[in-house]
Amino acid sequence: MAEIILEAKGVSKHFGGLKAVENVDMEIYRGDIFGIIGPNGAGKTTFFNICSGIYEPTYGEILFKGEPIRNLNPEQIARKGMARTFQNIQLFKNMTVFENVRIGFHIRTKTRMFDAIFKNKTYQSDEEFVNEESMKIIDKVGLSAYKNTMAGNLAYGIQRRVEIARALALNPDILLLDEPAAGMNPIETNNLKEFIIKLNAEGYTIAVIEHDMKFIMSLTNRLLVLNFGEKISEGTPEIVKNDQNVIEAYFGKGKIAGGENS
Amino acid sequence: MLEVKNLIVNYGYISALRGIDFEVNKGEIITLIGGNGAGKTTTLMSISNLVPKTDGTIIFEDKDITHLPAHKVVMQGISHVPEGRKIFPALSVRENLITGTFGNKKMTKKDISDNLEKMFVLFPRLKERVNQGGGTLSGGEQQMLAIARGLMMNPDLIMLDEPSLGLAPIIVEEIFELILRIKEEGMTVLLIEQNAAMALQIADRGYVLETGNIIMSGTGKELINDERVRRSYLGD
Amino acid sequence: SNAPDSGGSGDSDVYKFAVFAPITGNYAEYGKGFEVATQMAADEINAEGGIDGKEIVLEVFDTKGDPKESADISRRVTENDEYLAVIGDFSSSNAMANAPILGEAGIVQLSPTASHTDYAGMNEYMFSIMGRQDGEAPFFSTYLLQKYAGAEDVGVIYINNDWGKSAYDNFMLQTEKDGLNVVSEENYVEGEKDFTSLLTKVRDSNPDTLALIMHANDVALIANQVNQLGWDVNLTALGPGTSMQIIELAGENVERLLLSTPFFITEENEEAWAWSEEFKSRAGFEPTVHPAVAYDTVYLLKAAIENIEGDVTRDAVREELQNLDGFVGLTGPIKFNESGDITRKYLIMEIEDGKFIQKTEFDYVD
Amino acid sequence: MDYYLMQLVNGLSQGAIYALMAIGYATIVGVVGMVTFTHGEVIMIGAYAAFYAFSFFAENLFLGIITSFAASWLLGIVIYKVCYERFFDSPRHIPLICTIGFSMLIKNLAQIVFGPNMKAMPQPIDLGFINVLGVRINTIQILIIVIVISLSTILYIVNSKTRWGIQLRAVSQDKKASALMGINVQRTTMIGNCIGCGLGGVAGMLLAIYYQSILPTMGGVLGLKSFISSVLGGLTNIPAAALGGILIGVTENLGTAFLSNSYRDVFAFVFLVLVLIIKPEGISKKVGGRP
Amino acid sequence: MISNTFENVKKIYKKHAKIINIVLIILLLIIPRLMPNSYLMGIVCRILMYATLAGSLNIINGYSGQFNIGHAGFFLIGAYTEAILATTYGWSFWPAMIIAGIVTSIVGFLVSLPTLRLRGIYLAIVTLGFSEIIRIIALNWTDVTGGPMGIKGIPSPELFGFRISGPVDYYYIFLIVGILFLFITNRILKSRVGRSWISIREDELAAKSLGVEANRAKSANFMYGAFWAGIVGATYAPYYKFIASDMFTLDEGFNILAMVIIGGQGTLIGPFVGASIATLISEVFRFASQYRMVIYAILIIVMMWWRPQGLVGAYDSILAGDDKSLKKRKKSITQKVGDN
Ligand SMILES: Nc1ncnc2c1ncn2[C@@H]1O[C@H](COP(=O)(O)OP(=O)(O)OP(=O)(O)O)[C@@H](O)[C@H]1O
Ligand SMILES: Nc1ncnc2c1ncn2[C@@H]1O[C@H](COP(=O)(O)OP(=O)(O)OP(=O)(O)O)[C@@H](O)[C@H]1O
Ligand SMILES: [Mg+2]
Ligand SMILES: [Mg+2]
Repeated sequence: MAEIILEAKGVSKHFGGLKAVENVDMEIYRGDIFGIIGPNGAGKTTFFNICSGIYEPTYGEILFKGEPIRNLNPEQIARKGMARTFQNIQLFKNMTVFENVRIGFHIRTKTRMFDAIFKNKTYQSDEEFVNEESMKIIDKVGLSAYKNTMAGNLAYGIQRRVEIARALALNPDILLLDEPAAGMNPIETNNLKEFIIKLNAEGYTIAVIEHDMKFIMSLTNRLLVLNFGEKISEGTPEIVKNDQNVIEAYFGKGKIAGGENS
Repeated sequence: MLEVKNLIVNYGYISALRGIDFEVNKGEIITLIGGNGAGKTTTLMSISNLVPKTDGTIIFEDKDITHLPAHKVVMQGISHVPEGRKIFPALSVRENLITGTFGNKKMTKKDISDNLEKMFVLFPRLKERVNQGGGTLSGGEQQMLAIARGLMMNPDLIMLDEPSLGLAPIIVEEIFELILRIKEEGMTVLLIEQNAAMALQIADRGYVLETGNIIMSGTGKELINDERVRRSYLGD
Repeated sequence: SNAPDSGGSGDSDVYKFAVFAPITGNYAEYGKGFEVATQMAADEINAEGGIDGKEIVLEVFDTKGDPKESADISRRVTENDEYLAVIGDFSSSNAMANAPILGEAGIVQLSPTASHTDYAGMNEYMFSIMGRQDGEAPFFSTYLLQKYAGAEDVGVIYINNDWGKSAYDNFMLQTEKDGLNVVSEENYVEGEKDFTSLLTKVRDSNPDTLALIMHANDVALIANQVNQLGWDVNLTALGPGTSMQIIELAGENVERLLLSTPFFITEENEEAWAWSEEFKSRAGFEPTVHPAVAYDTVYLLKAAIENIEGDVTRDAVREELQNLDGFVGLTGPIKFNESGDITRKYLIMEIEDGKFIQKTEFDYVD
Repeated sequence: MDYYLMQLVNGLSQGAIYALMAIGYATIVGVVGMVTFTHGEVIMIGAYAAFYAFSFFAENLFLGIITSFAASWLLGIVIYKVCYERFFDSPRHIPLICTIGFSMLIKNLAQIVFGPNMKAMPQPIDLGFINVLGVRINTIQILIIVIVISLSTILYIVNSKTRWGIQLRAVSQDKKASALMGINVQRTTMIGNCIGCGLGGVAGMLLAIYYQSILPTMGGVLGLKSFISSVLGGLTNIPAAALGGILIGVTENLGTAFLSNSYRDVFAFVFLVLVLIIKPEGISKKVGGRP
Repeated sequence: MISNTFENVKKIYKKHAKIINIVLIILLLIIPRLMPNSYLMGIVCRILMYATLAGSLNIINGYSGQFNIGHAGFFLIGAYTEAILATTYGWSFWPAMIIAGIVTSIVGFLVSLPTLRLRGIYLAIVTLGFSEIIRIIALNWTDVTGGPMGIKGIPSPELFGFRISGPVDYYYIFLIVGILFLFITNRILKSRVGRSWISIREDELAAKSLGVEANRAKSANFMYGAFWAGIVGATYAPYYKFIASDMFTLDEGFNILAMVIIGGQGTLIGPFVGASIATLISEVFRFASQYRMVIYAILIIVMMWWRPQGLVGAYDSILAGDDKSLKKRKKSITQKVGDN
């Protein structure tokens, strides 16, 4: 079995009396496309926020590449190789797409004030590297047409892609995506799925939260289901799909929803 | 009921809408579909007069509302559930819901508390969170709150901008059932959905928007069976 | 007829002085006083035929109380031969920022109010007539507090600016010599309105007399607040002079206030009273010491110019100002010492029934 | 010991004055959603309005309250039109600079119109005194304390319990969304701003009576103190802002008592910074966004 | 229309940046020879001084999005450090200036510590408090700062045996400081360091998630801005030869802030334009006597109404990207639809 890249051990997060996440265990293996699903308010985003260091867990421990990261802040965790996108898009709205992506290279470059002032070798090689790589990523995500557009002016669905591009610039070991397909139509969603699969093939481990079942079931190899902060099911899509708990709490049985019968 | 004529909107150099015409009849569910950046959100925003229009007229129940300030548009009985939810972060869930009633001066105290109860039945989640600050809700909870807030004023016309965004399948299902139900109660609905398949299923009529133009229109059935629509928006 | 590079307005038919004053900003009250008082003097002189037949023209420059602006204006004045001398600036900060510039250009800066001990000595072109605090403060300690009022335990409150600080320092030196018992000393930053906690603190040390080293407005505020505290203590003040403003602002609360002053404006003093009335009608408020000294500067310059034999140049003005003898202005006799300051003689005044009453003569010291 | 108690009471009564000003300030920030640097001038105008009312008509406290409230209300309209109305969507520093400019404008105009000198304020009420722990507290101070307590309570109730209060808070948080709810954003903001200004004006009158004097430049320090107080209270929470004012007053007075009056403002600021380090958004409870 | 002029000027500048810069610098170097009037040069000096000062504030407010309204405090520290070193310890100007910059930047670091947790107006009030605290300390710490008497007789700098005194000569010092500031800052802003500041301004959470150490970057930013304020303070002190605490009031801080915003926050050249405009207005309207500040205040407001983004601030940048990319975009959208 592959190496466990991200592991949660009995993680809880309480806001006052509210148990947003309660005693969750999880293992993500290198090379996984790992899905997290669950009803609204189940604690998925909160769980991501704990993994990426924005919140400190009330109880429990997160291990990233075998190291505990409970006391690290978001930037330290990012440096260790974790990148993420946000459910409420957090782009640099007044900067162009190109600039957004360039900032993603922060941890992969070394220029300091001194280097910049004298435009020495470090500076020059850094700039060259950043500019070239940024263009590559923008091409790869299919944003070349928007390269010089202010990110804030883009339509919702395109902003989501910019966020992914920016996260890729970190060249992370694991990429956390929080509802990446929200606001995309089925065709765009499908393109996104293929893109994620391609990334995975390139070696990125990916964890994704999504409510679009068609998307998630065909994309992931393992799933974690949360409800009221607790884990109610886990396993391959097949197992989860047929879990009675999950069906009741999450899928519903109506004619229209579920996305599987359009 | 609502008539949009030759609506043109420009953002600086970008023309987001290039002269669209459409109408919504009383009691209908109308849906606007189109890809990212087609101008759907812009259409709703310009009906609410939150973006400046370059040209065009908007008539609601025989009244020209093109140049009414945003809050007066609401007073006409048009409720708008915006993209990005726009919850008041430092108001509690209950207070957020109450802000939804400011647009209807005729509501009595009792109407308001009745409506509150209704919303809590519809979204039990909100009831559990009733005193929590709007800003700390989860994405989906905020979406529910935004929809509920839009319904609080008993509008004649409700404009929903991607109501299913970020909602769990079971809730999405409920939302669509809800839309059908409020239609039966006599409300008119103008709906934007990425999930065009579902939207067209419940819609009476639909318009297809592409780069700021309406390129097609028809009943929900017609559109759902149209080859081009299927290919471009339903992903079959 | 005079050399062009020596400056001055010998060949024009007016004598032009630049008046530097804070017309806007937080010191506008004083700036306005400067403007009105100097213009009063100029009008009077011109009405009587000017200086040797030439009119006096004043040009007022607003410095906003900002040394940077003041310095820039000084340069402007140095660039223009028309100005014979500078009257002002109000604050020591400004006057001292100007000193190197005006000194280098050889123009007199005659400040009515700058009382920083170092100011006038900065170069030979700098003059001040406020009276140095190594004159008034010792007088205040020895004669007003000790000899006249018989104070034993004194609480001192002073305003923490250049003037207040140097007055306070000189005062404290003298109290030590005099053996006066200073039981507490407190200061405050300009602009302070609430003195209750400070007064409570001073009261805790049980002084019989308060020595207030500050301007008229603050004396009034403190007197009012002393009254509100229900505190029975003798008040004495160094600084405000016989300003009606105090009585107007504090009314009964300043009854029996003792103060030292180099001159006074009261109804008995007819000439000064007429001046004061005229000032009030022009400015719209009661004069303090500041406009009175500003008024004198114009007459000082007049006297100096009248003494010049030969061409009226900037340098000649300096020379004659320095050597001027026997000048008596509204604010008393003025004679400059080596460094360009003056040492004044002082009187003791008391407020009785809402009026200033002179209590001692100039020879009280002897 | 008595002495320190006395200073504490001094601090409380001076704090009450800060609190009074901070209430108006917090009201403004609470609805406009932007800070203002004109509050000092609003206070000053209120004081002058009352001054002229007393001088020309009658030395009647009630008259003074009405005039100062009305004058500052009117000024509030101008401030709203000049500094806020067109900048709702702009970055915050722009209205901020406008308020700084406007404050400069009012202050300088006041010096020209009212004269630059300090004037004695008429005393419309006979001062009576009561003794608290050896400190004489006079009628005006009592009046101020009563007004502070009742205004905080009333405004708190209005703000947190009534529809109108919800409307005010909604407007301060998101103007676009408020418009979508059918709230007349412009009018609500303007009225909210005017109420805050009106309260500031009344505070100005009471202050002038208390200090028995007025001056066109009196606003500078006062505006700053009201700003500090309401920041300490979390900017928009009215009772907390009032409490902030009282804390600042007490800090200053105890600082003077224990150390030196020279560092009076330093005490206030250091106290504020310490509080902010512990509670970065002031002493009131805050609900806000989340990632 | 005027807005368009600004845009056009900017375009032309971008095209021939090198040549224009060289011509500009030569022009600037010979200005004092062209108008050796010490009054005019005095004003030019004041403009240059404020320009760099406003520029240094712009580093903090405009680029990292922190909100400092107490910049006068840093200015004070620079000026006092130089003055104390030069008068009490007899240091020569040049090392004293560098030390002043360093001391100020250390203070900047200390100020940045509490502000790391704070945002927006809460941060602003801490900087405001700092500015007042520093001023009151300067006013009361008589032994070192001269207290209310200030420090006088600050010696003029010397260079190769020349005494640099008077605006015509001193101009060069202000000019060189200004040019150095622009040159170095420009390089920093165009590097990883500058980008990290800007990213914090735009969205701190996102920046952190990308590995930008926000706290360190914010402190560094504060230190860098403070450093230049210190340098300007240090050049200011011997220029006026006398300093006192009342030269560094909150109003002075507001004044600097106004210059930044009038000129255009977040642009390199904005503060220079703002400083020129503000200084010139207050100089030109001197004839208006007591109405001068009224006019000045009105003009500030008018400018905010007219160009809220600042005189050289980017025009409608929030609304639209540049038109070239738009054309490309349209094409690609049509292509995409066609492909389907
Ligand atoms: N800062 C907070 N304070 C109080 N409650 C919070 C806070 N953050 C989250 N919660 C609550 O915790 C619960 C979990 O929120 P979370 O955002 O993790 O849900 P989610 O699973 O991502 O839901 P969704 O699918 O709707 O995005 C929600 O009920 C939310 O209201
Ligand atoms: N504030 C703005 N400034 C400039 N351009 C804008 C702005 N808002 C929207 N646009 C542009 O206008 C066009 C229409 O945008 P709109 O948001 O209406 O699209 P949409 O159909 O709602 O897309 P989505 O489905 O992604 O929400 C897009 O090209 C978008 O980039
Ligand atoms: Mg979520
Ligand atoms: Mg949209």
